[in-house]
Amino acid sequence: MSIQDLIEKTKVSFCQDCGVCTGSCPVSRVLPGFSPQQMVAKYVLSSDLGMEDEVLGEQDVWSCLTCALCLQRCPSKVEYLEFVRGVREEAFRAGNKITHAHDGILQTITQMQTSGLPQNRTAWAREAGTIKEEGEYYLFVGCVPYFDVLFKDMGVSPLGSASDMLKILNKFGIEPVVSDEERCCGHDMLWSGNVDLFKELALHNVELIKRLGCKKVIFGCPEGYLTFKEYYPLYCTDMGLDAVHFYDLVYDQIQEGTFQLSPLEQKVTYHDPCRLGRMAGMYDSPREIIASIPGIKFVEMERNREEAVCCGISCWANCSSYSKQIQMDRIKEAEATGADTLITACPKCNIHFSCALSSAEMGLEVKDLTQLMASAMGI
Amino acid sequence: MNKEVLVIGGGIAGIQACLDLADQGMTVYLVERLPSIGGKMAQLDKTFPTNDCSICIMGPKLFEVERHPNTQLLTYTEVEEVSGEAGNFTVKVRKKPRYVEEDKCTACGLCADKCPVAVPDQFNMGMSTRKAIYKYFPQGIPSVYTIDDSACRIFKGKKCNICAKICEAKAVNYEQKETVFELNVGAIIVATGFEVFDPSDIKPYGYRTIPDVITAMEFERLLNASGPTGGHLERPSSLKIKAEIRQLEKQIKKAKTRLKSLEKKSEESGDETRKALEEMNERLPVLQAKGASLEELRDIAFVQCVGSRDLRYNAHCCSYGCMHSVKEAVVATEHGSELQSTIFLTDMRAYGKGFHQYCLRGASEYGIQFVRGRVAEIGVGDDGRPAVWCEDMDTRKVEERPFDLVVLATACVPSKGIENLSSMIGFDLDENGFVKTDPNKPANTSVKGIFVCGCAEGPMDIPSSVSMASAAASMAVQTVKAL
Amino acid sequence: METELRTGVFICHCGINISGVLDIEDLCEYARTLPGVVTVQANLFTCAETGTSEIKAAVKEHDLNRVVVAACTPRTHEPIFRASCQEAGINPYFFEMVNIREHCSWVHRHDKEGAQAKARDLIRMGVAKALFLEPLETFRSKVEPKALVIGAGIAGMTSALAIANQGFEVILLEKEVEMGGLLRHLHKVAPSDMTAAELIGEKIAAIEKDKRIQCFTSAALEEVTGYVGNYAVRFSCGDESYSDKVGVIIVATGGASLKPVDLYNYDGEHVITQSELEIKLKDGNIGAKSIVMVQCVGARIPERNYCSRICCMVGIKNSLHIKEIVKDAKIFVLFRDIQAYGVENEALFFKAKEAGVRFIRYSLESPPVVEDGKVKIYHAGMGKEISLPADLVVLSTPIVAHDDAESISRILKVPIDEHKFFLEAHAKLSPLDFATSGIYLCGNAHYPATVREATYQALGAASRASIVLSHDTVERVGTVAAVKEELCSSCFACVKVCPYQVPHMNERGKAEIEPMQCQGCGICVAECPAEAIKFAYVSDEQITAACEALYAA
Amino acid sequence: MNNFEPLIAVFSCHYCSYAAADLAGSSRIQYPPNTRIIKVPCTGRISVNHILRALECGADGVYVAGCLEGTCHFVSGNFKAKQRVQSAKSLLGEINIEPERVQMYFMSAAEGSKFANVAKEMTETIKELGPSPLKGTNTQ
Amino acid sequence: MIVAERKPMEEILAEIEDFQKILVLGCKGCTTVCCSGGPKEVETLSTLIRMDRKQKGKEVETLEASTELQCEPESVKPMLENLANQYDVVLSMACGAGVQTVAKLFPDQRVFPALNTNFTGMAEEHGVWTEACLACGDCILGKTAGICPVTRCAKGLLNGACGGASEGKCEVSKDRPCAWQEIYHGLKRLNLLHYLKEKPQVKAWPIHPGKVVREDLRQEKAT
Repeated sequence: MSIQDLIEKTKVSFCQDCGVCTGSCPVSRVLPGFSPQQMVAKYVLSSDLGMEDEVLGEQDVWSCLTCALCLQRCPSKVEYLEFVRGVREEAFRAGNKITHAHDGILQTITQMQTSGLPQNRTAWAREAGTIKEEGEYYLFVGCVPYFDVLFKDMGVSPLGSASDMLKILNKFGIEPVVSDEERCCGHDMLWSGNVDLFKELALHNVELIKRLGCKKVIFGCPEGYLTFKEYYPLYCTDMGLDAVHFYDLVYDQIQEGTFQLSPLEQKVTYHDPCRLGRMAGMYDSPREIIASIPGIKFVEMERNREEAVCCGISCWANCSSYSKQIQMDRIKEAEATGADTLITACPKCNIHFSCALSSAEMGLEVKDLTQLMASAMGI
Repeated sequence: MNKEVLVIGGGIAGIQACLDLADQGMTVYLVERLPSIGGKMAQLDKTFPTNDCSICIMGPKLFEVERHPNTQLLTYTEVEEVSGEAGNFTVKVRKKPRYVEEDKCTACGLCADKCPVAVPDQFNMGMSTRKAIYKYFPQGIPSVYTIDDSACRIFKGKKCNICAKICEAKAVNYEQKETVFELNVGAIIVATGFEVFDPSDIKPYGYRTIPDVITAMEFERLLNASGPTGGHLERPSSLKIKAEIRQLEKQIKKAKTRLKSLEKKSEESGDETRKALEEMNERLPVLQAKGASLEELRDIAFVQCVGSRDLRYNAHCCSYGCMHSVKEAVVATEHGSELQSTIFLTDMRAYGKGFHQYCLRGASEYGIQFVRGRVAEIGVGDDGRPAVWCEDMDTRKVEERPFDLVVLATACVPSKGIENLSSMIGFDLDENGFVKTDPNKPANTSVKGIFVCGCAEGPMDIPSSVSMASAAASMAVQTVKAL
Repeated sequence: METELRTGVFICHCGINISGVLDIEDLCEYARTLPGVVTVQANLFTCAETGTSEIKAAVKEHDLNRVVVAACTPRTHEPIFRASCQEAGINPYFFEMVNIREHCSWVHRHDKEGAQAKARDLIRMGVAKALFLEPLETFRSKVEPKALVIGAGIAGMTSALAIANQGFEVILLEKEVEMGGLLRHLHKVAPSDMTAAELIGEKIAAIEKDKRIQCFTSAALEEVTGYVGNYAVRFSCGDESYSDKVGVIIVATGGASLKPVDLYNYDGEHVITQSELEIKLKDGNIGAKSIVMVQCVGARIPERNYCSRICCMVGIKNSLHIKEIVKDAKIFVLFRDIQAYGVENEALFFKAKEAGVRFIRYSLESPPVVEDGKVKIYHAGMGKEISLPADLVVLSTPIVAHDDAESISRILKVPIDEHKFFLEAHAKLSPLDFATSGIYLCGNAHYPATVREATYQALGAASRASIVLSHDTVERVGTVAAVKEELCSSCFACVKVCPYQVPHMNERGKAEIEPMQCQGCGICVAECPAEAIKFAYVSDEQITAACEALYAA
Repeated sequence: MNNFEPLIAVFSCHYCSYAAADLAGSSRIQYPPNTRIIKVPCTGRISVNHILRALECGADGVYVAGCLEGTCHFVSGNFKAKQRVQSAKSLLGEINIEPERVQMYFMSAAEGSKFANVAKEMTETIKELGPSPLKGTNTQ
Repeated sequence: MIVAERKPMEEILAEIEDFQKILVLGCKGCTTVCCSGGPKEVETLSTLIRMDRKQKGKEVETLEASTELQCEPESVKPMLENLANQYDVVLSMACGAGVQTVAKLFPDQRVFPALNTNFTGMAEEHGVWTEACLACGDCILGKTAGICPVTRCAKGLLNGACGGASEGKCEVSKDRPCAWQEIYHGLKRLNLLHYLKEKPQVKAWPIHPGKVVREDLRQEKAT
């Protein structure tokens, strides 16, 4: 989509040159010279004057964390995220690539999945709990297994929380379908501008799940959930599937009071992941889950719910000193609440925060909400 | 020809329309729901661009409305029902009981001194307290006291009647009932004004959570001589600390007397109050030290377009925000010449007569700084002072600037009762909730014989409200004379 | 004269406006020492009900026959205190007001004892003058139930129709050949989208139909004499001259849009003004694809430092009309501050943005540079100077006063400000009245205004004027001069100097002044060699008493 | 005479210079407190005797502040005032008192700052001229 | 009326230099009408005197009064008598006749004129008077179309123009019209030109001081 049409669709022309987006953006506070407003103004004007190629090569567009804080605060309701995503598409097409972190290992893994290599994605699942070949629920595992391998030394166990999730689902009497043919949901590709690869992955996954006869797709990872719920429909027609987040299921169970949780003497605080909170609108389920654990003391961080700040990295790219600074600020904010554990609901946030904590001696511990629940349920 | 006209709303627009009509020989009923007329303008300290003291230029008009032979002032009264058509409207109005006889009360104020109940004073935006029996504001008209039956002990079943006893004029009458009566008028002018937008649900601005972030109207009251601090500019946070110190000292005194009386009766329970006393004695110096460390108010930030020009709250511009902040910055500098004001704005809207020169003088003589850029977030800096995050669109710098006080120039939203008034009478409202008018017949509503003026029709400054009030008066007279 | 002079002095705190600088206690102390002073009271707000009732009580209690209030300016507050004196039973003119706020506490903040000494002197002078105050009565004079409206633009026509609808006759003068004023050159009027021609057509038809309105086009106002309710006006229309009597006058002379001579190399062809654009819009062809509008051309600059309020909205309205005609026109509006105040204007501003009109801000220090075919401007987003393609440049120029404003101001003896706009009585609370009673103003003559604002100002002025017209008499207060015949030497000096030719020799060969006609200026009083003309409102004795009290030995 | 604080009488007219003084007040424009205003409906009300009387009664300087020429509310009041101030100056010259002690100024109701500047300027000139030669006992 | 002008202050001050109590006596007749000696001018003069004396640190007491007609003893006598010994000198602001009446009535009283009497004149406009009549005692205005050649002609010629005028203006000064040309035009207008042909006039100039006696009015002296 050309930038002119993009401007039309995302109402960027409404911009009042007021700078609220830049003032709110966590990146512009640490990276001098980065101004979302200026970026928008530059793209609009250069496309107006037909000099798009001059600016499509610029790197600023990749520094944006796509954390949607600016979208949420813009007085003109400019759909800033859609605009950035569209510009990234154009930039990517013009050969301007995002700088990958971890030497691009994550991107290569995603790339490899499209080449039909057989994956052993489900071995852990068979040990952790019971899964089925077909059925109503499909558990979308996502890249968690790969994360487990890549970031073992960081003291995180993404697969651990995935298996806890499976055990809890089994406790609820849900035996979901898990398939080795599942591919990465394509979130990082979508936000790095590689929309063709994203389309390929999306179509494959949808076709797979439909083939297995499932109707509801359960997600543990917010990015998968959001991508499947909001962005798959843009590219796949008549999916006939609806995405269900694991915490919503747990929330329903808590309402019905079907399970007891043993007390946990801990003081915790909760970090709203951008994809889950601001972009998917889920604030209450995680908090209800934490609150339902007896004996636990929950305290909110100063910037919470729709005001929460990003964990500093997105799409495994642009990891630099400024992302570290954003992470450290966020961790300091968590520590300031007096909590000893920072609960996150996204495997990536968990990894990024653990990575930041590893290089700094802070008393704070990072834990995934699913793992917290599992320990409260004695799993 | 029915020469009677009803004006709903006792702000500056209603007053001007009422006086114009009365001077032309019409009989005018001015209905105002608050205990006194004056509206929002009465809450202002000074007005732009002439820096006149607001109540000084309005006072003579308030007197005139009360004294004019052709006007009938119906305060503490609301419109209940309207029927009929142009030339012959029947209007049912309900006058709430003041529990004070208006003709007897001389507004001497003795009752208020003695009244034991103190509640937040809405005229001062809740920043100070008033008694259960109160006068809405010192120069208020009618100059009589009113008993707030939601605060007064008598109406909560307790025995009190201190004010009845103390009142020399014997004006207090707890049995006063509300009265309902019918008016038959030829035309109605809606002058119900506007409400100040409550910014508490703009979370990033931290209104209500950060004590030193206040609205422009609250700052106006702080500036005003009959305001909560008698015109002495102080930060709400230091006000709170001083109040706490006063509170603590009072409790210590009370504890000391209770301790003395207990020891006299030589009962052992004295040590529990003694412990509480010691604890309070420890806390006092800490508070006092904190109180002493508060330095004078120096840096003030004015945040423009709070809830205005914002599709999430109010798309429209409040028309007076920019000028209001410049004026407040100018007037503030009078209270302490070392004050430094910074105004964060996008468009500087100084479009009226003398407005632009006023702002130039504000910058050159009063040292006001204008930052081109809207405030994104207000947090608390490490020194406990509010800190404003914003991008300066000229220098492109993004920074957190600490201030002693942040004033939010809030939006102008339709007044509370306008919906049911519009359903009662039948005139249309526009999509923002203001009264809908045709640009070529600016004072006419969609119902014949019903006219509108002032901010009820849309955000505007005082000169426009006054001109439009006279316009509404002219239309009312033309309509009544034509029938 | 009364038995014994008993003066009451009331000193006002005015919140902290006065007490913030002056020591009120010291002033009270000092006032008690002054001759004739019986009681002195201080008050937080003398103008409030509590203050005035305190005055009334003091008058009764000490049976005062003189009242002196030391507070703010008599120009706004004298009527309140006069009314209180009247209610307390003494003649309202046994009252003297001393201004210790605007003339003292507000302007001598940095020299507190100098201000205190000045305040004491002013109070002493007030009390000294009070001893010589004399009682005055009011007079009544007939009102001519007819109005004169000068200027038949949208404002003039609207007020003429409004006054006629209220049953009074109107004389409507228009200096141009046809009525309509600025709107004759406009295409459409935002936001109602009614064409300007329809709008003024409607008004002109109504005027021609209304028998109570006598309309004179290409007319010129010659002379106006008399006073409120009784103005004798002389005007010429073509070569005939007319004279008539009217009760009130409404100035609706409007304004002109500035011709931006040698600004942004304006040539009226590639670089045109908004009004020239309106003509192109009327014919429906713009003949250009990329258009650049420049706002604030010749406005908000040191030599014309006012914002002309309506040019932003005219620019936005016209940009939308261009988009209607030329779908894919590329329009850039270069602005300093967009004055889209209120609900309608802001909505129109958003509509323009939605239609793809781009707004770029520039500052006074680095204005755009117009060259042929393009406009160069510094763009904050790009961080450098860019050049916008422009086969048509439209300059938004401010509304300025007509060049005949000065002569009208002299004929009507009403003031104009430094930009030659007419000066209203009070910027906030009487924007439609002149200080001279009986003369009103509205529309661009007062200050640039949109069509909607000009309409309600015109209706407002009509209402203000109808106040006088709706009564058959108008009251005049007795602040007039009067001749003491036994002293008059019949030297005709007064007859010659009076600007209103009021004094004349009566049958007894002595000078006589008709109280209704005397404007109360006092020129004759000071000129009379025989000191035969008494001016009770400001007598020689009062002025001399004030002079004598100037210096405390 | 460095700490000499002159006493200056001002005759100002209700419609123009008194209003300008009010505007200087409401705009908080500071000026020296040496002026004492005597309000008259129009400066045309002031005769030569009033000016001489003010000087005789102890004023070190007198100025009459009227409307801008051509805009006097009473048409010619300020012209008459100008003539009378001129005649007072020549009379003072004849009894060799400095004519500069008496001045005529013109200002509109909208010129608050001009009123303040006039007050400042007049205070300076009179300070230079020193106290009025009539200073001593105040006769009447 | 009689037109007079105040003397320069320095001359007045010199006159009354060594007097303490000064009566400034105005006249409500002609000098009031020509704004030189009325009650207002009396006050101006006495204020100036007081200011001057005060400036010199010398004592002075000024008394102000105005007679109805200072050339009429009946108006002067009573007033000065009841002001007796309140003044050392009379500073009269009347015309010459007034000053002489006072001097005559009070021979041992020092009287000083404060004005210079100019002429019997007519008012052109407010503040401008021109000489009209020399009181020659033999008026010929009936024959000169109301224009007196004695006062209006610079040389006071009785029998026709001197011929030096150019463009109607006298050769003495450009702003003075030639009286005789004006007389010619006046007579032409009234077609009375024949008066010019009459025999030349010889003026019987009066011997000063002139006197008018009206026997019909004179009061018989009480015998």
